[in-house]
Amino acid sequence: MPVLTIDSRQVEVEAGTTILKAAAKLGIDIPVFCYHDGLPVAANCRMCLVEVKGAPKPCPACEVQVRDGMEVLTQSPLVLEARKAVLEFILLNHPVDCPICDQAGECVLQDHYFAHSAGPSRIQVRKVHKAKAVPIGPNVMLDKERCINCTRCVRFCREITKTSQLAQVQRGNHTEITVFPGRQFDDPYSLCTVDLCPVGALTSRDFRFRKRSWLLKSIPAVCPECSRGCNVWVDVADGQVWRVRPRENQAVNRWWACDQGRLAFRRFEGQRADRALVDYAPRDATRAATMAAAATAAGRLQTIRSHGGRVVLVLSPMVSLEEGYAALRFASVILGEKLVLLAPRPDGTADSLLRTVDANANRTGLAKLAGLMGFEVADLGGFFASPAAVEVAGLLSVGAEYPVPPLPPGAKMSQAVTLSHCLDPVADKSTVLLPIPAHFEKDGHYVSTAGLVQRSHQALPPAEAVAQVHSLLSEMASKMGGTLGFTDLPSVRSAALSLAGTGEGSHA
Amino acid sequence: MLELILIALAKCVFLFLAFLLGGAAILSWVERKMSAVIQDRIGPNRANVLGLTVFGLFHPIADGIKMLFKEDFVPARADKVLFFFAPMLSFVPPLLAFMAIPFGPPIAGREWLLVSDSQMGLLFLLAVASIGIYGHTLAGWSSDNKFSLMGALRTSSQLFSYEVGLTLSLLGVFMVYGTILPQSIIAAQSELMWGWLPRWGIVTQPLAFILFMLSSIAETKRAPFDLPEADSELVAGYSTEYSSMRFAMFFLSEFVGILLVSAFGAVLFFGGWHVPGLSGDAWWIVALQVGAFLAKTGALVYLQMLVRWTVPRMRFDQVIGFGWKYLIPFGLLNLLVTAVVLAVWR
Amino acid sequence: MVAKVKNVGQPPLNLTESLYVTELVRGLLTTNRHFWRNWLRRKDTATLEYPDRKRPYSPRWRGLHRLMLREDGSPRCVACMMCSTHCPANCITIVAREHPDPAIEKVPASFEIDLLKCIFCGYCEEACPCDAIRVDSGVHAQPVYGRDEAIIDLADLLSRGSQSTSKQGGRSL
Amino acid sequence: MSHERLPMPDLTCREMLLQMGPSHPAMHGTVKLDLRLDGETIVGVDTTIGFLHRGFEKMCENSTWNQCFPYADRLNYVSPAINGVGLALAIEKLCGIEVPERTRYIRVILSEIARIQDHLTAIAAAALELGGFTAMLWAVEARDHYYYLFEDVTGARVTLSYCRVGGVRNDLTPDFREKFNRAAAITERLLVDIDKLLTRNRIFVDRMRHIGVMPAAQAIDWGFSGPCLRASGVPYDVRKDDPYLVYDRVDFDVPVGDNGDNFDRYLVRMEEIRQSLRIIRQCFDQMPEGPVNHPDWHVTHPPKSEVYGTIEGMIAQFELVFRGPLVPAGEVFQSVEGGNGELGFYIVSDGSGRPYRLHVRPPCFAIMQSLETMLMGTMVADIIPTFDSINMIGGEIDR
Repeated sequence: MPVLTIDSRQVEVEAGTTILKAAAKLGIDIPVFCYHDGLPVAANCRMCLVEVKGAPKPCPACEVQVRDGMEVLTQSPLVLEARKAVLEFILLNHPVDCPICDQAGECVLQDHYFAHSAGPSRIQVRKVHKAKAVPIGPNVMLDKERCINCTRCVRFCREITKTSQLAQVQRGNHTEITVFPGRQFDDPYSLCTVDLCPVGALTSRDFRFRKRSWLLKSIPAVCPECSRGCNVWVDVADGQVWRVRPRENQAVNRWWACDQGRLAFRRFEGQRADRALVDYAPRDATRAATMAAAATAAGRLQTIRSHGGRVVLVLSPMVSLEEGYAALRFASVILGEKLVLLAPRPDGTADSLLRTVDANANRTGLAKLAGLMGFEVADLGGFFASPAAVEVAGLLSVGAEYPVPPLPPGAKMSQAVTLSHCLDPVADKSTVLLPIPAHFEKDGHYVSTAGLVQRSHQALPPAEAVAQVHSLLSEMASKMGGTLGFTDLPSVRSAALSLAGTGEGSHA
Repeated sequence: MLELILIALAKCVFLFLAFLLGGAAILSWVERKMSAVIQDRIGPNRANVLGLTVFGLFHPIADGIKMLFKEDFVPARADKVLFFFAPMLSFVPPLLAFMAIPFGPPIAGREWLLVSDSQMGLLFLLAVASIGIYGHTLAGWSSDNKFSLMGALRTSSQLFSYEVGLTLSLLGVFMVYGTILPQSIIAAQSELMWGWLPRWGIVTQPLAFILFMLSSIAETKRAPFDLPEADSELVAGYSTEYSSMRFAMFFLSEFVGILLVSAFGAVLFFGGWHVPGLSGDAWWIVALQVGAFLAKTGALVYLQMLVRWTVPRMRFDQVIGFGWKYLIPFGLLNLLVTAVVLAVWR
Repeated sequence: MVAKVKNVGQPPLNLTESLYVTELVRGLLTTNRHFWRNWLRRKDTATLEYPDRKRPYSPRWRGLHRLMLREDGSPRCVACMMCSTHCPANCITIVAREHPDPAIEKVPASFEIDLLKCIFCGYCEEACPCDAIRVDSGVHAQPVYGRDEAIIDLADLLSRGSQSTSKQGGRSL
Repeated sequence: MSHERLPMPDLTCREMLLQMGPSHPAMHGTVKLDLRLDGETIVGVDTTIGFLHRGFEKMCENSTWNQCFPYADRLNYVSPAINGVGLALAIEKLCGIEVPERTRYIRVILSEIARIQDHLTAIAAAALELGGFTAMLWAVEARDHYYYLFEDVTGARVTLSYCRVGGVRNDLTPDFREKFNRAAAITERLLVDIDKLLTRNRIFVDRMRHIGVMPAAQAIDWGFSGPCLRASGVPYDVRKDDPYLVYDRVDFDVPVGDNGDNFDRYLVRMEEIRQSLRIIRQCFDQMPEGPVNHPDWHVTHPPKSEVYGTIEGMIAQFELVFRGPLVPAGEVFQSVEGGNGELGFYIVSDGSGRPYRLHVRPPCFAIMQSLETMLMGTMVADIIPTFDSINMIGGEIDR
């Protein structure tokens, strides 16, 4: 394997490795604009120029492959001067847009300029002006002036999604990114180009002008919109989610995430369950009122049980392993049931990149957990169509978002207690609704369709009246004269994970 | 008899209330204005009636009204009765003491400008003025506040100490003029020495004057002897818990005290209403003489104010030490010298 | 440099000084001098009778904020949040909105400054990249009866604004 | 003076407990003293600080380097200019940059003006606590003229927020020297008057001399610095012993006292005011023309014309605001001679735009802990003057 020297440090790498990656192995950071690990090398920004002993000119580190005995300098005067020159060149026609540019704060151009140049302008000529704020697609806004022609977006559409919807046209000063005339940039992964764009040329129309990037705090989470289990960053500020971005995970989603998943966090805006409902009457938006409603629900279920009635657990495969474990434990210990009804969301459409057919985040994990706990797993729709459904007097539903099948004729159903985060059709049919945290408001584990156990962290605190599933069920259990054997989330988690014999990042 | 009562009442109203309360109120203005001017400030000048400010002379009135309408606060664990009476006890004696001070010459052989022509003379003044101590002491004690209590203790020990010095300084004057009646002292001072120098107390008893001024400043509890209400350590000493009109009584009694001391000093050391070369019964002469008395009093007030805004405060042990180690020995010395000189002279 | 030490210790008081009187008289003469100089001519008087006579403030004096205007009278502010980011007191709250004119693009929908939090350090002016916010109005923050009244809004800020001639966003180039 | 008391076997005496503060009218800065008194003699002092704690250090750790300056103004609010200078010097030491010559002189001038203000305040307080209201107001009057100077230059009287990493907010005003000369003349005149009123007056001397005594060896043990240490006879002055800015180019004396009592502290401060005036006059003579900010945009804001007009300036401005100046990782301690002693800043940077740790060494903290020693055996009336001679500043000691 070739051994080379970078900044007087030796490193041995595979043949065919680029200087950039060899330097990264040594922890040496070489600035880039156009290079991206997930895209083919273009080497058109020239930001990564390094000095190679013996070469007549500085070489682009992203493209040049290592050679045995190569000597590379990344901090020589020549390199520093080259970087300054490249930055000056890139800024030549860059508009003075930082105040109105959403990218400011996470702009690679800003960071590189500040780190590697930070000198005053020498430019005396008029800048070339181009079209600004062009809505090229449903989700993406293009500002042609800000573009530095790195072609990351073009390469993404060509190589990753293979839609080739973006193209670079014109020459020299007038080079610009555009869509074909009369066409929309409606790629289902179009927002990935916003992440890829090192500057503010491509911005998200959804996030546009809503929040400054440096005010956001990013929390690692897992996207719940399909069973792929894409890793995402949830950007929050002021107690609110502002955007969702993909988080690199080579095993699951690489660097990407679909537009649908990224924009799904707005789905429940205005219809969140933020307080308990008892017989459709809202209770106070306090924790105590929610707990009182839980006690009411427990009392009603207890009445059904004492008359010999059957209460069946309906579990949405959108809930986390922890929530599922708490619910299953409640069903077996308190309700004495060995049947759990899974109520999935309807199937979506799969594509070649990430999206899967199964639109539920945790079906694999919950089905396995139920099996390990000795439950018989049935489908909600199928069960309601069977004669056994007639005898069911009460339903305990954990999680919602599923279509409600019609009740069988002559059903003895009198109570439906639902633990849900939204006011959807399920909530409309519930006699008691107890509010639980929405996906980004809770800390839990999910099993992807490939069987990977992943943890999604809590990005936001839930509203005051909202209670965790395990605490609601513990409260109900104690009111019904039983105990579930756990007190807090960590104990639920360790019980659930040890039962499933898995840990985070392992395959279930 | 009725005539006597009526005349006494008239004297009380005019000499007492008008002169004293008005004077004390104006002194509060003088104090504020003078301190301000000394300290390169402007001082009170905003209160006005129809836009007229008159150098801020309406401020005492505004202050009085403010005092009347302030909340009268009584601490929960205060001794209510004593707390109530203490301000009066400190306010009344200095007023009473003024009874012995003549404001002008006898007119038509009668002492019209003296409230009480008592045979006790200035002894009455000394006796009555000392009663005020109780007011301050009780005020401090009844407030149920440690700072007030310390103020009260300081008051009593300080005033008792300086009472001795004050009396000693006066004894020399009494010896020189051979009387304790203020009118007689003034009359004796109007004589000329060597044909040109009035026989004023300041001439015959200069040391006594200094001792008198020092001990009387201590008696009025003003700088450098203002320990009982030393704001930097005791907040406001015995009057810490007082507010509204009760505080105003303490406040006014201090100014009445200044007036009393100044008038007293004018009588003893500056010939009272005596103006050299001026005698007779004509009304303008009497008016001039009353004016002269007021001017002398005013000059002494000015001196006291100036001292107040010049010197820092002594410490408690230094004050007591000063009283016993300087004032009283010098008073005794003065007495001794006076006695010897008088014995030789006669 | 070798430290030059100067002893400032004072000798004990001499006899006349320790008898109080001479120094007292010296002090009295000093205060007396101040009294008459100020009483007759107000020679050294330092006080200003404030509402009647006002000292001209330094042009650098930092007072109430104002938002500068464009040529057409609209606010220069483009809601870039630099001021609210640089503010050490976190007193500025801005909500941005889109402007129909793509040459302006972004304007503040609301711009609020909580004067109870503001420390008048002038960092907002220093951070502003558009010459939009300034603290040179020369106006004091007025006392208010309620906390809500201490929050000044866009209209109030603009009412003190004037047209700025500095180029914005390099547009004149 | 002896404070021994005669034994009084027949009287049952109890110590009185007296709580002074934290909002006692004479306590400058919120501090609480639990006193045990035997009559008026002090037999025990228990000091409690922390009533003005505002989390200065923690606030700084959550702000960019430049955002710390307005907070630093509120440390020693009697001489705020020095705080900013100290913090700026510490950060610049870590950055390894030198500010322009003119800025060094400007900083010295403003520091010395702040020192004059600090000492005038301490002298005013010394007079005030002894009932010398006139002397106090004269000192305050002199101080006010310097506030006008600050207002002219910085735009505020107390909360200057003037220093920045790599420079200062703006240059001195053209008429600054002339205005300073006027203020200095007034100060010198008033100092003479204060001197006449206090320095040889027996009442004042009796109250100050041999009160709050701190011998040199003990003062060093306690960690004294500044005028309080010099009053004990130790000629330690950061400006001389570890010169920063241009203090090695100006000529001035270090005043020291004999006994380390309140009177010496007063005299040292009186003399230091005169020395500060001397320093400032020399600075005016030596000060060159030129820029006041370091030209490197990594630490100082670009000129406004560059920000408004060019993308280069705009980017630097943005980065400096949301990220903060680039301060290399490392740690550094820098102290300056504050108004009441050695004001130290210990900063740790992790290379980001915000301090990783910022610690202040407030001079009066070390001095304040010796209050009990200084007060033991004195009287109630001596508490406040002694406390004042320390010049404890709540904003600084509690941070």
